[in-house]
Amino acid sequence: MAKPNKNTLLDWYRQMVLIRRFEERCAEIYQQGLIGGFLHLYIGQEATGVGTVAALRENDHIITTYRDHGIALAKGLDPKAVMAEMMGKKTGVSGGKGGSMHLASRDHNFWGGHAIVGGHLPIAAGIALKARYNDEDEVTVCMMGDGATNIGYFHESLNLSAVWDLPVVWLVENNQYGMGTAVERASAADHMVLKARGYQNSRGEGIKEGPRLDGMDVMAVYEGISEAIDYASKNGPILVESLTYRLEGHSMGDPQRYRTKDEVEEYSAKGPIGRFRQYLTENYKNIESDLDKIDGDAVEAVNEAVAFAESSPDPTMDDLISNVYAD
Amino acid sequence: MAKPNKNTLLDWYRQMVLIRRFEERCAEIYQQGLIGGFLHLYIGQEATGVGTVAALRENDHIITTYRDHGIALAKGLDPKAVMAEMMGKKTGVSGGKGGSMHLASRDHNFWGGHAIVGGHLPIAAGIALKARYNDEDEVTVCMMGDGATNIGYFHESLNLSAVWDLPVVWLVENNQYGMGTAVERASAADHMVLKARGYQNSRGEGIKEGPRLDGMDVMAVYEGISEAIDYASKNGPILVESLTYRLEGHSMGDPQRYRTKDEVEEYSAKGPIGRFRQYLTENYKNIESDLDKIDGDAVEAVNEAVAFAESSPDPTMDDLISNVYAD
Amino acid sequence: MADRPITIREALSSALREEMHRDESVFIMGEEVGVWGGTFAVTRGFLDEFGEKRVRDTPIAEMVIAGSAVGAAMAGLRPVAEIMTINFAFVAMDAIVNLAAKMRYMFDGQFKVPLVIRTTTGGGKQLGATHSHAPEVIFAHFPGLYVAVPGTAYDAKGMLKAAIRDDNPVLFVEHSTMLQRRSPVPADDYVLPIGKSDIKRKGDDVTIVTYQKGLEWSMDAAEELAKEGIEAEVIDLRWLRPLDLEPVFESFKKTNRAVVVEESLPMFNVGAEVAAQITNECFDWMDAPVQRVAAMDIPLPYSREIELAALPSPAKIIKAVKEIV
Amino acid sequence: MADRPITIREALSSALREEMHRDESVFIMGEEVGVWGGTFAVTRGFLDEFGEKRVRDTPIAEMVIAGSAVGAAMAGLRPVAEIMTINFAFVAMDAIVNLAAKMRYMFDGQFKVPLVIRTTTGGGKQLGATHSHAPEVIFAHFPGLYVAVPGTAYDAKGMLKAAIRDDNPVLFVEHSTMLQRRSPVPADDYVLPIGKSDIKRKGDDVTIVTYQKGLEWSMDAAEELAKEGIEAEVIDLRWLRPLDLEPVFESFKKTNRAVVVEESLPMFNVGAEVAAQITNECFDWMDAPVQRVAAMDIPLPYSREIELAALPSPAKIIKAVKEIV
Ligand SMILES: Cc1ncc(C[n+]2csc(CCOP(=O)(O)OP(=O)(O)O)c2C)c(N)n1
Ligand SMILES: Cc1ncc(C[n+]2csc(CCOP(=O)(O)OP(=O)(O)O)c2C)c(N)n1
Ligand SMILES: [Mg+2]
Ligand SMILES: [Mg+2]
Repeated sequence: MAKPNKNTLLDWYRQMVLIRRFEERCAEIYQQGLIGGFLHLYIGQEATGVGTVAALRENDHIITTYRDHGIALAKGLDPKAVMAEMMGKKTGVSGGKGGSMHLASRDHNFWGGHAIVGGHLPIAAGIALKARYNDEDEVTVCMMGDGATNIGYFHESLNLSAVWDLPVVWLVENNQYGMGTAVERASAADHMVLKARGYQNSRGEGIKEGPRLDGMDVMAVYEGISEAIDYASKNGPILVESLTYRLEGHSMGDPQRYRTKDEVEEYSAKGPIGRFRQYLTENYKNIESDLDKIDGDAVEAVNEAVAFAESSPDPTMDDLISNVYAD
Repeated sequence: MAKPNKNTLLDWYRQMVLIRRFEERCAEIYQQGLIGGFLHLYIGQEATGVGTVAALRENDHIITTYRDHGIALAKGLDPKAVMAEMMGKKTGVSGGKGGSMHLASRDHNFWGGHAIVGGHLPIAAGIALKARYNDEDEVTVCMMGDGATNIGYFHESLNLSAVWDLPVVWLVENNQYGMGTAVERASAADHMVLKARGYQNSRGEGIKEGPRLDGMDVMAVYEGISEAIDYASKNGPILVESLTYRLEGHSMGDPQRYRTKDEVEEYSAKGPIGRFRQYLTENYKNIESDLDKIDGDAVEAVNEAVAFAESSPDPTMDDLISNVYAD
Repeated sequence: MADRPITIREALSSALREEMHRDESVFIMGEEVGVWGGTFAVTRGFLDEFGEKRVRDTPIAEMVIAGSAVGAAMAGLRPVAEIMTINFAFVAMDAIVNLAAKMRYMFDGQFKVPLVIRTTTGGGKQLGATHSHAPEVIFAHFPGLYVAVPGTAYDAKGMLKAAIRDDNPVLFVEHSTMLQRRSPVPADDYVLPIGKSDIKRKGDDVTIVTYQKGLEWSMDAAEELAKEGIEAEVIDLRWLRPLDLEPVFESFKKTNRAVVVEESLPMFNVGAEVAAQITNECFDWMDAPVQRVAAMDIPLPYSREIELAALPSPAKIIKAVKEIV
Repeated sequence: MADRPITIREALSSALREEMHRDESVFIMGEEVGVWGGTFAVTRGFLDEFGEKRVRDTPIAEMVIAGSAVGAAMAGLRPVAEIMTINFAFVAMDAIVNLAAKMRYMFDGQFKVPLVIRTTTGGGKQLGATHSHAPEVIFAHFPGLYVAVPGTAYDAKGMLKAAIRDDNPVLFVEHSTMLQRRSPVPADDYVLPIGKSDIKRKGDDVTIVTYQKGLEWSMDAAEELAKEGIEAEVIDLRWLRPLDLEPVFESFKKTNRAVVVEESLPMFNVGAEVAAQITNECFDWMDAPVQRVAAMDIPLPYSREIELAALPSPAKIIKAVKEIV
């Protein structure tokens, strides 16, 4: 694991701010009807996405849920093409056919954006199987929500990854709720990493019980995931948890009856971006102007993305019927 | 838990011998074409079934897999009606519509005989939910094979039982293979009870990790399951394992390429019936004649069962279309 | 008391509420049914009214939601289990097809399964391919199950009550884009029969057979057609199983032409079955083959205009009608 | 080399073996495919021949069998995943319908899914309600997937090779009671086109449209009918998706009558679709409505005689033919 230098840290800051500004704008234009379907914001969870993506080695793979904007942007997908996808434009990363929940870029080893809870876990196992099959040192990081750990897909995928010794980092992004259901109301295990214990044999082999990372601290996430990737590359599957918090509703229009304003505010004060900014200003002299520039650039980039998306064409009737099958 | 007296022990012996003779005969008449479909023998595993059923309290429930003859007979279903079901007769316990894999008797709180691996686990959870809902002290014992612990149903059912605190004894009958697949080739956890650990919280609450019972010893099973039922009744779900061995093929016609003759013979020598007989003769004077009589009676009962079944009528065209729906 | 227009959502809520008051063994389980109040707000307030015992939030675990509801039903309760959307019913397909639908037959009547699985169907909401199904028809393929597809508030309430009171498993499909639709509903308790279709509009020129979202499109199309002097008889199937085609045959013998309209995919769908049966029963009355209007044969895309283009519409129905009238 | 009669089992085995030799990225995964040699002995000897890397036993976990095969296919391998019987495909329904079939479209062609899911279908083996389905049709409902239903050794081999070489997900359905059927197969490599039906018997009096087990029943029925001077043309669909009805329409325009025969349940099935399409395309050539022969509308029971009574048979086909000829 390379220790991040100042430029790297600034880049993480840039990514986190970009994600935040991008999503705030998404929320706005969703209200205006420019984005349709469901919109699941990542606000509050940016440190997990950015720290995780930063930890990926060149040929590693990442796959996640419908709460995917942060991963897409951190992975370096063009915000223009991401925004265009949000707006259902032909220039979108998935040609306007996927939408907010189905961002992906094969070229970036970013395998999507999947909206059936747990459905992408076996996909991750399959990608990892390819690496094992071809004897390639590629780790697949599979992100999922806390709620997803209760579905059958989780069990079958984790077990298979142990039995076949697949290089996967199973990363539970524990934002404390699955929709309106608090973790302990849905899951026997309150700490997600405890679930690794069901996939270990009497000699302690199997899925490694990884750390519970502070998901509000991008550096902690980076370190923890870097180590996990290293572990997976050398030893096989590992289960890691990132403790975070979703500051917005589950998706747009969530009445949020399941939690108090106080709770949200408390976490809001501990938000990953402010915290990281403070760390940077405390540790690097005169960094403020860099940070301010990044802040400004992010707004700029989002403006450009929106302008690009707005002026992009819609998919055509030809697009409607293309790519059902490969020819 | 009541300590079993001599009569009780003799009754267990009777049940085990009855099951063995019954199934040996089934294997014979299967070859003659009198039984159709799949036939999964319980031979070698009788101690688990008999000990478990003996531990049930009056209003407790039991449900199992397609390997269900032993449970049916131990539960006191009439061997005649069981054999008639095997032969697809109208007088069978399921009217000839279920067959070997789908024995059941609602009157006995024996909920079947289920052939989709793992499919009956949520059923067990539902039966236990009824008890919880109505505040009744009824425990549901759900038997399953080692192979079944790897399917999604297992995960979802065990988790729900913990979250809803359902009175279930999850009993894995570990006969060391799922069809031809040895436990460790399919399951990350080699000891089935270890799987409970994935359903416990950081305070150790959740599914209780129960014992690994000697499934070749009917008394050990009786004790272990009695305690487990007591636990479940007072505290909630518990996972228990019974270590046993399937002396015959997975079902009729299994070429058994996955194990050696030696292995089978070794276990055969440790078989549950011979071992229990030896225990009884060593501990009770002059019991031989009782045992011999039981042996003879079992053959008799099986003969009667076959005769009854053979002379029973087939289901009619009216039966064919009845009970698709309740009216 | 006079009938009062209420929404389908209200109709569903009141059916559930009334049945829960009537029968202690009726309870609700599913994702977000409790604290959240139901993803589509159908069970809002229920947790407070009935408590945690009877309004049970579940993990995201459709196999055990459906499967444990089957077990609870076998054991004597009357669960109303919710699968948030029918897209997630594929995960529970085995529990629905192999557990719910077979349990009674396989054990020759020893068990009954008084179970309702409520779910929501439909595309057209820009949710992308995995979240935009209207695949009721594949569930209706299997005997042992009933499949309800109400299209009005009145039907929704009376059919849901029927489903809850019946001793068989019912897949009760609600359309997620129609919950705000209003129609008059009696204040008094009423229960509709299971497996009865309903003539929603009288007409002599063509028979339109449809259900749910198709009903809406068809009624709109019928209004348009009427302006041109074509009077369509619109028959709402209401249930895909049992499938009641008697009124369809009767209507066809009068109109001699039919169009089947559904939101489902175009192959192996409801239209195929209805067309085949009409042809069989009414061959001598046929002036033209039965036309079928359904979604295009593709997964649904996210982008709004093309998604809508892939779905049926009043215009497509009108076109189909005009091809045979 | 001359064609040589081999069994469907041998045809499948040799197709798999040849494709695995041809392409390193082809591998097999599923329950009991390795040590056991395949539940139906199709992969017997494969583990020794190809090793554990390419012949992979899995846990009993159909969701991840199908789902991880999708992932491996997306990533560049060519998995042949086995779901032991189609009865267990319900457990994997989401993986098949939402993962395999949608992955390409939803991301607008970024991924391809060169995946074959082999499975076995069919009742009539006294396995009871949960284990006796022939529900191919519900999978064929969904675009994005191909569904193969071969009925002869020749077809099985050529179609399986086609499925393995194609870049799309194929549900490859074999009939568990037909594996011993023999027909002549060339020794040389051959690949059949995807989505082409095949005329298995020529005749001028009636068109029988069918597949798989239905093919067997239909050929038997046709022989009987021929004795009475009725010559049936038997068309084997071979694929339910893509569904190739051109030869059916052509045949119908000659015979003016058709019967669709399938093992599937009677409602919302293949017969419905074929009948509807024939009526639509060949209305002016119709002498009688298309007849449908399928299983009875019940779960299948265990007991032998009543189970067989519930299934189609040559006698039922003959009866259906005679109703319209
Ligand atoms: C199989 C399935 N069931 C239900 C849903 C509906 N659903 C979408 S997101 C969600 C909550 C997931 O919670 P969690 O896994 O914690 O992820 P988070 O949204 O918190 O990131 C639910 C229930 C779904 N998409 N798929
Ligand atoms: C969902 C599902 N997948 C596969 C099968 C086929 N099958 C029947 S029994 C069996 C092995 C089960 O092994 P285990 O759970 O250990 O039980 P045992 O047979 O050893 O008693 C398999 C794979 C099935 N019935 N259901
Ligand atoms: Mg969450
Ligand atoms: Mg076993």
